[in-house]
Amino acid sequence: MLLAFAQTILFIAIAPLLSGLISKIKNNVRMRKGASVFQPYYNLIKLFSKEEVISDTASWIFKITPVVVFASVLAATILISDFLSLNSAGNFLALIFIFALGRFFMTLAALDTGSSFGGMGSSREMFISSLVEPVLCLTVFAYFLNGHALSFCSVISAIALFLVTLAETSRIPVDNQETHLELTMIHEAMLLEYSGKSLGLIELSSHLKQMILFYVIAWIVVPVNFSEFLFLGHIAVIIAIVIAVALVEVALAKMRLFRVTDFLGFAFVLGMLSVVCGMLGA
Amino acid sequence: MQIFFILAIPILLLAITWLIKDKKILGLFTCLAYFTVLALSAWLLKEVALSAQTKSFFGLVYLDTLSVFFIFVISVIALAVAIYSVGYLRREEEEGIISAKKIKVYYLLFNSFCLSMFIVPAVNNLGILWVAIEMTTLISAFLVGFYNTKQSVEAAWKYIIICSVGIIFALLGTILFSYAFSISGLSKSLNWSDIAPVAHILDKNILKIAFIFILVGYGTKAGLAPMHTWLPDAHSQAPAPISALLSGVLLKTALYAILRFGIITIKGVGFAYFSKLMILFGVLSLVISGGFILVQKDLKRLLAYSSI
Amino acid sequence: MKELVLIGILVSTYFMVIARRIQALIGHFRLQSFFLFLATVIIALTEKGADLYIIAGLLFIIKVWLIPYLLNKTIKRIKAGDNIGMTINSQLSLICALLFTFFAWTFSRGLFSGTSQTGISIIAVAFFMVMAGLFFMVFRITALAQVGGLLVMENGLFLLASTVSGGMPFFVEIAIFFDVFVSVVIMGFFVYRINKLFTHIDVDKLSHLKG
Amino acid sequence: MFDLLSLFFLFVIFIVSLPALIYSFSYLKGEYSAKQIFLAQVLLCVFILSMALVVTVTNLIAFLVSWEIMSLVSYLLVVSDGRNEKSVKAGMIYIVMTHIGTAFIIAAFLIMYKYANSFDFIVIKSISSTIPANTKNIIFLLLFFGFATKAGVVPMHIWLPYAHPQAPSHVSSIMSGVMIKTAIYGMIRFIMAILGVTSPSWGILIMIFAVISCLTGVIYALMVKDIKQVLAYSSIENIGIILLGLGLSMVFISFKFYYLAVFSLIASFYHLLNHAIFKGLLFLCAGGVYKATETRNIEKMGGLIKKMPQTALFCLIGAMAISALPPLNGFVSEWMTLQAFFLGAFNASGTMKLFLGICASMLALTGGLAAACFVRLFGITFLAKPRSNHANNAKEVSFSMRFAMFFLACLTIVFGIFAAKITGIISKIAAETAGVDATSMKFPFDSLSLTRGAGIWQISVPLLAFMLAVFTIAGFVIYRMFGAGQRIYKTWDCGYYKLGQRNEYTATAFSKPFRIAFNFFLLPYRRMNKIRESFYHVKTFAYETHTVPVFKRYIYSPFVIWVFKSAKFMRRIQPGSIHLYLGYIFVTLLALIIFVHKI
Repeated sequence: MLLAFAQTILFIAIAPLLSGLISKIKNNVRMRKGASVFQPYYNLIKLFSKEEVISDTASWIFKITPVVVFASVLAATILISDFLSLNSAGNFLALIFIFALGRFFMTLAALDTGSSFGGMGSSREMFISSLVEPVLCLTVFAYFLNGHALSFCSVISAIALFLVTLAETSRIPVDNQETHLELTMIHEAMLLEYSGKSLGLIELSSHLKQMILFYVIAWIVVPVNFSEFLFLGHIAVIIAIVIAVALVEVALAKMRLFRVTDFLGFAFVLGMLSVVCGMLGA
Repeated sequence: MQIFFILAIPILLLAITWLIKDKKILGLFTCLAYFTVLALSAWLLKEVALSAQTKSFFGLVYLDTLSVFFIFVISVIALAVAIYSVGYLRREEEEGIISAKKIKVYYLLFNSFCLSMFIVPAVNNLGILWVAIEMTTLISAFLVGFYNTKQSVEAAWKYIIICSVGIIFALLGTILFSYAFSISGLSKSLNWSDIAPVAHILDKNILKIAFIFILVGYGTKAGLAPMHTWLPDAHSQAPAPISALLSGVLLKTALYAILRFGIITIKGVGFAYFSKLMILFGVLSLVISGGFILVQKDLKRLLAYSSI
Repeated sequence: MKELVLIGILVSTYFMVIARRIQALIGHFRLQSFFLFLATVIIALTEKGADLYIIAGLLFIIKVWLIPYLLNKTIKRIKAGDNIGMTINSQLSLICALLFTFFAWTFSRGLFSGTSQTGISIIAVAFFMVMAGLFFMVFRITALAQVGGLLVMENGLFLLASTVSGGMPFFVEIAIFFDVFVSVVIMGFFVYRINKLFTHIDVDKLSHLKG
Repeated sequence: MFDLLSLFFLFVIFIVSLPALIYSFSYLKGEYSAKQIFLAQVLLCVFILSMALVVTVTNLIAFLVSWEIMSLVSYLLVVSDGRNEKSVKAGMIYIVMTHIGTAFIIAAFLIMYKYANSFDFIVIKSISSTIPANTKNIIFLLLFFGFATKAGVVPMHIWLPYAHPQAPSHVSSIMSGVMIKTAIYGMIRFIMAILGVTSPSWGILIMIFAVISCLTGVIYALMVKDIKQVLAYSSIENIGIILLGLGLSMVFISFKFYYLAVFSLIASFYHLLNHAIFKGLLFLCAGGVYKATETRNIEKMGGLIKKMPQTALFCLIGAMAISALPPLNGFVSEWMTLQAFFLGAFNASGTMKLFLGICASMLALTGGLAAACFVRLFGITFLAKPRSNHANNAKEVSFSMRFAMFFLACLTIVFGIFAAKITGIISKIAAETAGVDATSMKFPFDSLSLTRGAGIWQISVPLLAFMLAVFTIAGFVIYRMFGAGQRIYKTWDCGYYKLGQRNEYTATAFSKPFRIAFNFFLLPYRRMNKIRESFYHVKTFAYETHTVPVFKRYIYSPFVIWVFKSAKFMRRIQPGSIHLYLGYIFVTLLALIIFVHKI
């Protein structure tokens, strides 16, 4: 129990570091110095000390959403920690549903303020997440079929999951994190109305969510249990994923929203492929 | 014994309508008469149906549960129509559609129509059965043509021609039946009570052909599908109470005749033959009338097709 | 002797089929009924049944004298022209009649294989008369032709009844005669009414009730 | 017959009817006269009674009679406010479709009667093994299509989105909460209990129809603007999920994996129970909103959460439950159905694995779309600024309506958290219907997740709920500790113009990405015209879009037109010429004589 608790604290600590690392690598690749790796931490600290502005049309849902999102992400970290390990299908599935809870409240809060940015962000977020769910389910299916061994099937499901994480954590090909141009932002549009500590909480949860997804990919690829202290393999895979994400962000441009269906369709086909391999015992 | 009163009352009514001038008393009298007829037939039904014994009086009248049931049905509808036509005729007269004299003609025809319909289930001899059905057709032809408009005369003409052709085929069937009965060596008689118990020894081939003629003949009267063409015209042009009586009871009496011959054919040729023919005509009637009902605008024609 | 009468009936029916005027139709009907009367008399002689004589006499009174008289009276009264209105010209209807005879003959030979040769031919003629009656009703336009058709079918049946089972029970025969007479009277009445309302008696114009 | 299956369905019927009855007292008070209210109440009681009868009766004839009463009474309830023409049309479609369904059922009963020549369930059950295989398939197909029409499975779902919105809300909550379930009861009773499942093809057929109805239901739910039609379409989707579980258990029974069959049956029953509860709740909330704003079009509503806080809360709980969010009951049953798929795939052979995989992913897709649909429904109706003055001066509904909603909301939470004990009871029911003795089987109720590796803690609903509660409090504490106070100000309007309620996202806008993504199925129609003052200035801009009702347009309308055309063609049989009529008689006579020896 205690180990699991220590893990969650560790995850919370490392999560912002990952995003900082990704932006650092991106800037280096673009031959720019860029902000320091710990920039996300500074942002969070600043946000938690600032005053919060709440719109008059917002209802109590707007106020409780940051808390609910944070709670759901924390529950997810507990889920993937050693306390409830991932190798049972129930836990893996519960992960998908917990993310759905966080997203549900986030989209409601976006609609609550009555601005068209919020509406646009929530509609697109729901659109993408509903296309993501089958792929997630397929990867869980393949993983569960294939068992906890490194094989061709688990590699393909890891790639499918990687594409899905790009969509989930609003990375470049699907959605641009940094921009505030209303046409391109999805995840950002929902947070637009937030400020101060609620924005801080939500930023922290999105970092954490990103961390969890990277860890899940690592979990599928490296078939070792967290507690055997061989999790160095996990860290290596996570760093590889970070580099991969940064490179993807630099190389590709944001796709038109309705090309995302083909992008996630491709991920779905990969998932199917992994299920077929799992079935044939490859 | 009650059967004589049931038959006597309409004859009595015929005489009365000839004498009485005043419409109200006439209407009252008819309703009372048919009420007693209903009571008598109910009593007869109880007596014959429950005790399941057949009554036959000197060879001519033969009553078993089937015919008593039909008599009861006819008397119920006849009473209802009698009551209804009192008010109906008064309204018609007020609107000047028919003259006072016409009401007397109406009652004459109505009573003779009911008389002939009562005879059909009562009679034992198949020839007389044919004659009774022929009588119902002729009288109801007048009733259909009661309003003397172009449409009603046309409907009456079609009714009388098609039904007469049908009934002639029925007569042909009856003759074939009697032929089959006579060549089987027994005495020459057309009484149903003689033919029915001995039906199994009759020649199968002739029975089959004979039953086809009966089915087509009385089927025209009963409005079975390909021969139903007169029914919508006759029912839509006849006055309302009469078309109620027509489609309510007249079709059933024709069916009664088919049933009578059907029993003989079942004993003679076996059940499969009878049931296949019935199913064939039944399905045909359903399909054709179903099609018409969907697109029918005229209410009375709709009801006529639904009775098919 | 019986064959001669039979041929007479057959020929009179052919005459009726090719008749163009109603007067001719009724005349031939009268001839046919007369031959029928002769046939019943012959059967009465062979069967020695007293009631057959009465039936023959009744047949003579009703079918040879009374009904034709009535029809002629209605024709005079309705003054609707004498043409019978043929949808099929007489040559073609004659061919149809021949076809019907052949069909009736094969049918009765198939069905009544038991009886004697003359019996079969009588039954064949009876069936032919029934079909000819139906032919009149389907392919002739005036209402009176239809009444004629009915009467021919009636005669056919009477012939069939008297030869096949030695005649129906006496009481039934009388009832059928009376019935035929009443139906002719009623049809005459309706023809008169149609003529008054429609000023013509062409049945195929009577088609307002559709669908 | 009071075996467990009937008792379970009786429980489902009464658990939804009770709050609906309470709800109806104040709901009808408004626009109906006293006499009409009394009549509506009587009809409601007869309706509930007939449903109870359908579920407990043991004889085919009695089943048909109560089935007919149920359909007719529900027809009367649908057309109860006969004033507007739409409800009469909806009633007409409803009555025609139900009777087509009943015709199929009667045909199946007749065939069963032929073999058993008795109407009693037990006798039919005893001889069901003697029925030859292909007749059994025919009976199955007839029964399935008959009950599927009533349950609203996709090709025959056409009446549901018309009938439910027209009925008064408490009636449509019972109808879509419970009446559809009686059709599912029929399927279970006749196909599983009496006929006995022999070939896996039955289960696969049901699952295919279930997946199609899931997807179609949820996509149309996203497109429709009328609040009750959204709920009606989502009932089609949930029926799909229930049938998915049912089909799965049938497949497992035919493969002789009894453990899995009972597990998926539990999932299907539990989802059936949950759907009855939260769909009833949502319809009652919809009724409350309709009463307050006199309109059912969600684009005219908005900002109701400030005017009707309690109805909004209950509707939120309902929406969370139906989009399967963790602590509530919707999540539990969908989670169990998915797990049933995984376990099935583990045991099943070859292509079956792939098929189960596809079904599981389609189920997940439906879950995602359902979440989107109910975010849209809740967000557009309750949040942001009111879009019409009706919505502006909406008031909270009366106490009895709120109490009914409160009762059902508590049920959703209770059935969510204490899922373990409830599935214990349902496992007995499922075992008995599947005809398997489940005493030997141990379902890990406490953990609700079945794993290969033993000894590792599995997540279970109470544990999950507890964790969420703890972390929410932790989050709240963090939220309270930091920060420098709050300031209330206008929503961000890019700084230069006043943000009105016309800037808000409407329901059609929200569903635009889905309409484009699924345009191969929805065939959206779009028309825009700009009235320009000058080349540069657009005076007015009209935008109109709607999706093509595919089933109605391409299956039902052509069929109806064909029927009427053939009926008109039939009229030519009667052209009025007497010669033709006589010809008919002669031809029938001739035909009969020629074919006499064939008959």
